[in-house]
This record gives sequence, C-alpha cells and structure tokens, in this order.
Amino acid sequence: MIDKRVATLADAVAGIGDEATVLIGGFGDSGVPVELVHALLDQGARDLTVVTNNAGSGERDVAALIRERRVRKIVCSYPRSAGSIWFEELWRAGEIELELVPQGTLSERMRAAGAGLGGFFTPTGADTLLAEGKEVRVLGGRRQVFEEPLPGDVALVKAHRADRWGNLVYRTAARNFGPTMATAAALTVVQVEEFVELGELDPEAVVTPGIYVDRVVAVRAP
Amino acid sequence: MIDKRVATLADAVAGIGDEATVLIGGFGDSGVPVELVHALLDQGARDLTVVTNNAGSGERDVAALIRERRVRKIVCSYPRSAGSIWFEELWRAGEIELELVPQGTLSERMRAAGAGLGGFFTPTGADTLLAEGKEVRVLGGRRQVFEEPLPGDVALVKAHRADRWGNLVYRTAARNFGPTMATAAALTVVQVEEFVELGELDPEAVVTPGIYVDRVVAVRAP
Amino acid sequence: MIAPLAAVDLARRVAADIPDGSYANLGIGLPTLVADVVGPDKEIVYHSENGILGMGPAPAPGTGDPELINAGKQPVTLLPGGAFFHHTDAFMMMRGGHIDVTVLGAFQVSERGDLANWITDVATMPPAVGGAMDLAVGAQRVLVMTTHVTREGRPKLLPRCSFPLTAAGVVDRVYTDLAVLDVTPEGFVVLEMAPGLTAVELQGLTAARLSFADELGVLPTG
Amino acid sequence: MIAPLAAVDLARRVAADIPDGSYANLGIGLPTLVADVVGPDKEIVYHSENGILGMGPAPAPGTGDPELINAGKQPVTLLPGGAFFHHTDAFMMMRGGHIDVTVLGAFQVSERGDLANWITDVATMPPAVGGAMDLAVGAQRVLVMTTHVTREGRPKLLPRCSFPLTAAGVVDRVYTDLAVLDVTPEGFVVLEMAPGLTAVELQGLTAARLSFADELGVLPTG
Repeated sequence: MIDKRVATLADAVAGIGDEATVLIGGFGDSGVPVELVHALLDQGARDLTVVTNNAGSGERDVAALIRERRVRKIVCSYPRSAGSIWFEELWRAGEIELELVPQGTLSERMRAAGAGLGGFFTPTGADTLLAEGKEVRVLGGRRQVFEEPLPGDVALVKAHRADRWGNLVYRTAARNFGPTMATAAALTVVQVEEFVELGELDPEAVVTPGIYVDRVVAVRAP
Repeated sequence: MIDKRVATLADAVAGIGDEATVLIGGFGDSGVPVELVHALLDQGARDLTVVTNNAGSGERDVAALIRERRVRKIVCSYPRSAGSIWFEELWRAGEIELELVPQGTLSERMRAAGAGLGGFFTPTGADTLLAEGKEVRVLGGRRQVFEEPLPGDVALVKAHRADRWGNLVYRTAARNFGPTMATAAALTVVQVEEFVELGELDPEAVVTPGIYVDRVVAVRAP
Repeated sequence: MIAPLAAVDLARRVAADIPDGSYANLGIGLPTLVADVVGPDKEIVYHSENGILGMGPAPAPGTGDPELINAGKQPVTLLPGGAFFHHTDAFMMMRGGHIDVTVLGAFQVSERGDLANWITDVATMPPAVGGAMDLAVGAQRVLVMTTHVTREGRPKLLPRCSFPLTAAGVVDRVYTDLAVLDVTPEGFVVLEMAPGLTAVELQGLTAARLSFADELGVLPTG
Repeated sequence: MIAPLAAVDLARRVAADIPDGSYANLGIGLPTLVADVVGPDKEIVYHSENGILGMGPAPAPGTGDPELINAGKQPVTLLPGGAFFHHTDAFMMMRGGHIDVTVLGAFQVSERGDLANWITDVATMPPAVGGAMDLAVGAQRVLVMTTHVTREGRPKLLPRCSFPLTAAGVVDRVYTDLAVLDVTPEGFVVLEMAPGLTAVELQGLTAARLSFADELGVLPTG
C-alpha cells in the first residue's frame, strides 16, 4: 500500500540534515512552498545549500532562512529583487556564497540530474562572466558551455492537488520549477492545497507522476 | 490571425523535400500518424532519412515507405519486429542504412535538438557496440557517452485534439514520441481526430503547446 | 534641436516589425509597452519564461490569480488558447529557437551585435541574470529597444561593450529614441532617424561608426 | 536428478523480492510473468517505457484501447492513480534512477554483473536494442530472470560475456530455474538452489566460479 501523505509539516521535513542541498520551488511569490520552508526553519537544519530562483523577499520563506544564517550558499538566477534585503546584507558581509546561474541553465541542470545525464552543452552563457572556468566547445557552429547536473538532497515543492500515490497537478504559473525539482532530488516533499482520491486526477493531465514524490502534506490556501 | 489547420493531407505534407530528415511518431502500432505517412508516400519525396522507433510492419506506413525505396537511412531503436519484412529485406540487400540508437537516447537526442543543446553525456550505451567511435568521459563516477542532438526537417505526429493555434492533447499511450518530435523539427505536421475551438483545451492539460506545431489536419478515427 | 521619440512612439515602431502570428517574449521594462500598442489586426502569442504561452493583459484590479504573474512578477491573465507548462519547458522554447522574436532593453550594444543588459557594477551589487542570457541566445530575432544614450548622455552603441556581456553577436536590430539600426557584418546601418535629426548629429551621439541606408526613413511620431 | 523450477515458481520467487510500494519495470517475455503472481498484499506501480505508470493487466477480450499497449506491444489497462506521459519523460524515469527495480531476461550474465540481452548474431540479423540499455543502466536494482543454461545446454553465467554487452556491471541478482545468485565484488554468490540440486552439479552448469552463502536456501516450488 502506497500512501505518501503525511499529517504535519514537521513530518514533511523530518530528517533533512545539516549541509543538505535543498531545491526550493517558486518564481517571485508564485509557487513558493512557504509553509514547508517555515517548517524547515523550525526543524533546524543548517549550513544548507539552497537552490531557488530568487533569494527571498522581506522576512518570510527563503529570506527568513537566510536571515537566520541557515544558508551557507545559494544557487540562483536572480537574487536581487525589491525586498531581498537579507540576502544583500549577508552577501555584502561575505557571509553567504552565491553561485549565479542563467535561469534556463539552472532549470536544465536540475532536469539533467533528474534524467541521469552527466551534463550538457548549451550556448547560453558562452563568452560571458558566467562561463568563466567552464569548458567551451564549438558544436553546431556555436560556442557552447558545458554544464553539470544539479541534484538536490531534498526538494520542497508547492502543488495544487495530490493523491495518495503522490501524483500532482499544479495551478497556473505556480507550476514553474516544481515539476523539474521533483525529479532532481533524493527526497521530494510537496505541499498541496488538497488531497483527492486515487483515480480522481485525469491520467492525461497529471503533471508530476507520483514516482518523483516522497511525501505530501496538505496546507489549506490562506 | 493564427490558423494552423489545413484542409487536406496533401496540404499537410506539401513541400517536404527529397533528402529530408523526417521524424515519425509511434511505438508499434500506437500513435503512428498512418495517414500522414501515406500522404508522404503519395507526395513523392525520396532519399529520406526516417527517424522512428520501429521500422514498420506489413505493407503500411513506414514499411510501405521502405518498400517503395524512399528511405535511404533509418534511425531507430528497434527495427526488428514481427512483420518488418521490408526493412529486413532491404537491410540484407544493403539498400538501406541503419543507425541503431538506444530508445531513451533516441528520444533524449531529439529533445536536445528541441531544447537547443549541443549534446549531452549519458551512461546508456557505455561499453557497448553502440558507443563505438563516440567520446566517452567519466562523469559522476560513471562512464558516459557523448550524444549529439537529432533534429528533423519535418515531424509527422498523431495527436487526439487540436485547436487553431496548434495546441495538442493526446490519448493514452499514443502520446509516445509525438511531443518530443514536435519540438525537434523545423516543420511539425500533426494529424488529429478532431478540431476544437480555441479555449476548449484545458490550459493546465495542453501537452504540446502550439508554438511547436506548424500544420494540423483532421483525420477521422477509422 | 534633437527631439527624441516618446516611449509609446518607439513601442509602436517596434510593434510594426513584429509579424502577425509571431511567438514573442517581451523583456522586463520598456519592452512590455510593445504589447499595449500592437494593433487588433495582429494575433501575437506572448511567452513568459515562468511557464505561460498566450499571456494576456493585467487583470482588472482586485481580480485575477495572485500566482499568475509574468517574468516581471506583475499579475497577468491567460487568453483562450493559452497554456501553462513548467520552467524547463518554458526555457526549452527560448533556448531551442522557438520564440520568433524577443524585444530586450540594453545597457550597451556593440557593432558586432554583442549585448550587455544584465549588470554594470560587478563589485558592489549582487549580480542577477534571470533569463536574459537564455533569451538573447535563443530567440530567432533579437530586437533591442533603448534610449540612444544613457541618462548621463553617454553612448550605448559602441565598437565594443565595456559592461559584461549577456551574449555575443546576437542582436539583429536596435530601436532607439533617435534611430532604427540594423546590425550587419559591416556594423550598424541606420535605417530610420527621428524627425529633424541629421546623420552628423546621430554619429555624434554614437561611439560606433555608423553607415546609412541609401533611402533613410523617418521615425513616425504621434 | 536435476528438477528445474517451473516458470511460474521462478516468477513467484522474483516477486517475493520486490517490496511493497516499488516502482517496477518488467522486461519483455519471462519477466512479465512476475506481475501475475505478486500477491494482493503488495501495491506495485508498473512502468512502461512507452509512457505509462500504473499499468494494469490486459483488458477483457474485445474491450480496451488498441493504442494502450505495453513495451511488448500487448494491450494493457491503466489502474486508478496511473498516468500517461511522453517517451522522453518515460525514459527520464528509467535513466534517472527513479525505477526501483527492473526484471530482465538475459542471454548471458558475467560474474562482474555485465549483462548481454540484446543481440547474439551481429552479422545476419538487423540489430535491435529498444530500451534494454536504458533500463539496465538506469534502474536502481537490476534483477535477471532466466534459465540457468541455454536450450543447447550452454552456461549463461560466465566469467565474461561473449555476446555484445547491454551494459557493464549493472546486474544485482540473478534468478534462474536452478538458483538465486547475487553478483558481488567477489563474483557470483549462490543464495538458494533448486530442491535436490548439489553445489557440484550447479557449478557444473555454470562457467563462472561460484561461491556459496553460509546458509544456503532452497528455492520454493509448487
């Protein structure tokens, strides 16, 4: 019997260790697994490497993790936004490491991890600062940069609905990084707005098949 | 005004040139764009390179293309099946070239073409006959083979429903190679069972967004 | 006296060059104006890198889905025929050459088509790139929309960029408030100029050496 | 006298080693028997490389969708909780290490875990590989289910494979009609033997040198 539903947010993030690489979904304020990130804050893991598109804003979710000095390194495409004050403060103080990755390469690198690839060549970033130190090869007549897979120990993802097998559907643009991150982590933890019975999700429209999901917790929409 | 619907199968395959690389969907008899392939047969293009999982069976679709000596080369994972007599006959006679590719690598190579990648490393095929002559590199502790993208001049795909923008949904396992091939070809031609109005397809459940589709023709289910 | 074009006039001029039926991605800032002035005679499908095709205008105040945002994190809507997909798929469209045209802002453009539009100050601000490199490298046609000179009056069109590159050799055409210029193997060729501007005046505001088309057009205003 | 296990007994033995809740891919032929003998106490999600998770048994004659087939091209059904996806996504599950266990047939297995199960005769038959290499390389646990010797009585368990490899060093455990053997750094270790069989007899039918577990089990029959 497969039942990936867990009762509490604490159960959902149990066992995440210090120094874990944590993939956190979301683009701006869309699709961020806010409650899971706060559960991780309560849980206590530290020296984390966080992979996420933005560096948080204000005092909540990723910004709160950074404020509490729990993030050793952030891997992202766009850490600077209105309200990313905690990231900027720690970055200026040299207290957080930044690996800046073009957004498409960030996503493709996580997909490569999920797909078991050893890496890929992409024209994105060639002849820029972000290719420094990387192998460059001319392929198909274009200069291309070799990029490595980017796996996570844990992925924290927000979806809309799930069944007990962990099949997921998302809602509008909140889907963003979730489906890719779910494939790339050893432990994928998902918060959804509601559970449905097995068989209720249209098999033609499941976005993340349950094979990628380990734990699902329901968090009512605020 | 965007309207990718064409009236006839002949319109759908118009302009496909000699020596074109044609990606043809389908796995066994599931999801094969049979009518489009027969339209291509009528249309006359020759010296084709055909990329498809199987080499056809009996006297129809890909087998018929091969029988009529229209296929110079086939790129596939499993050309040998019950009834693939035309392929076997021409292969023995040295009249058709075969590039054998592991099925997952075949699909991933087409995806790489659709995603603009210069190639990727995969453990699949390492230390086998199918890696001969290819670059091998140890990545992540495993021997991995470098594989190149596999683009098409044309893709022939079968889907279930389409709207005038070319958005597609498929039906059950007939989906197979269609969504990937649609991304990998310069000209993507699709046969569907029916057209629907713009807005009728659930935006959360569109499998191939219309950006990948050039022409759609309706072929009633037999 | 030099009279630069108003932003809306510049947007109209860019819009005139986007063909009916295009798949377009408009960069953050000035380029988003383009969507507002495209005439009703054209059907253009807007792409957003966070997983939307068929993006519509902002919702009426107080309505809309807070997670349905564009790449600039502003609320948007979905048109009939639109579709949602995940981030890797969204960037596959950009990186794989499926976006027909993108309109981007710029700090600098070189006469070789190099684009600098992501960072000016490497030392004191955390760098942030987002999807700029993916889009610049992947779109079929890269249009730059910018003021001809900086706020301080310094030229933006240069023999070589002094700011870090976003991508090398990618810009096809530049629309400034003073001129429309093609990037050619021979450098910038001026196609149109603002009313009343002379070639000598334009060259005086441009660090790169300009050529001029035989039949120079006048940029429309009002 | 040596009494090899019946296929159904062998299938039962393999099934006993597949934990409840596993994601499993059963190879074509003998391994498909395993699904028929898994007890009702276990919920196992079957994957098919042509885009199915949650595959159910064959439909009643005359019912079912002709395009809903398994990797062996036989008609199947979808269980509640199942999902469809495209080929590249299906192989991402296999190649990315998401399939917990696969059961494969074999022509030969070496004491180092090399697997040969795709081709024996390179010269006169067109080669066909399908998804064999992807599955052998990607599944977390690779179980081989085979007769201990060929129809002609030749050993299949060898110091080195003489047939072309499917993948090197991937097999975890072998289930034959005479024994269950683990592949270890020290070669094959026999865990269980068919009733009445002696170690000397088994070694006589095996080209690789065998070790024997301290507490040898007896393969259950009937």
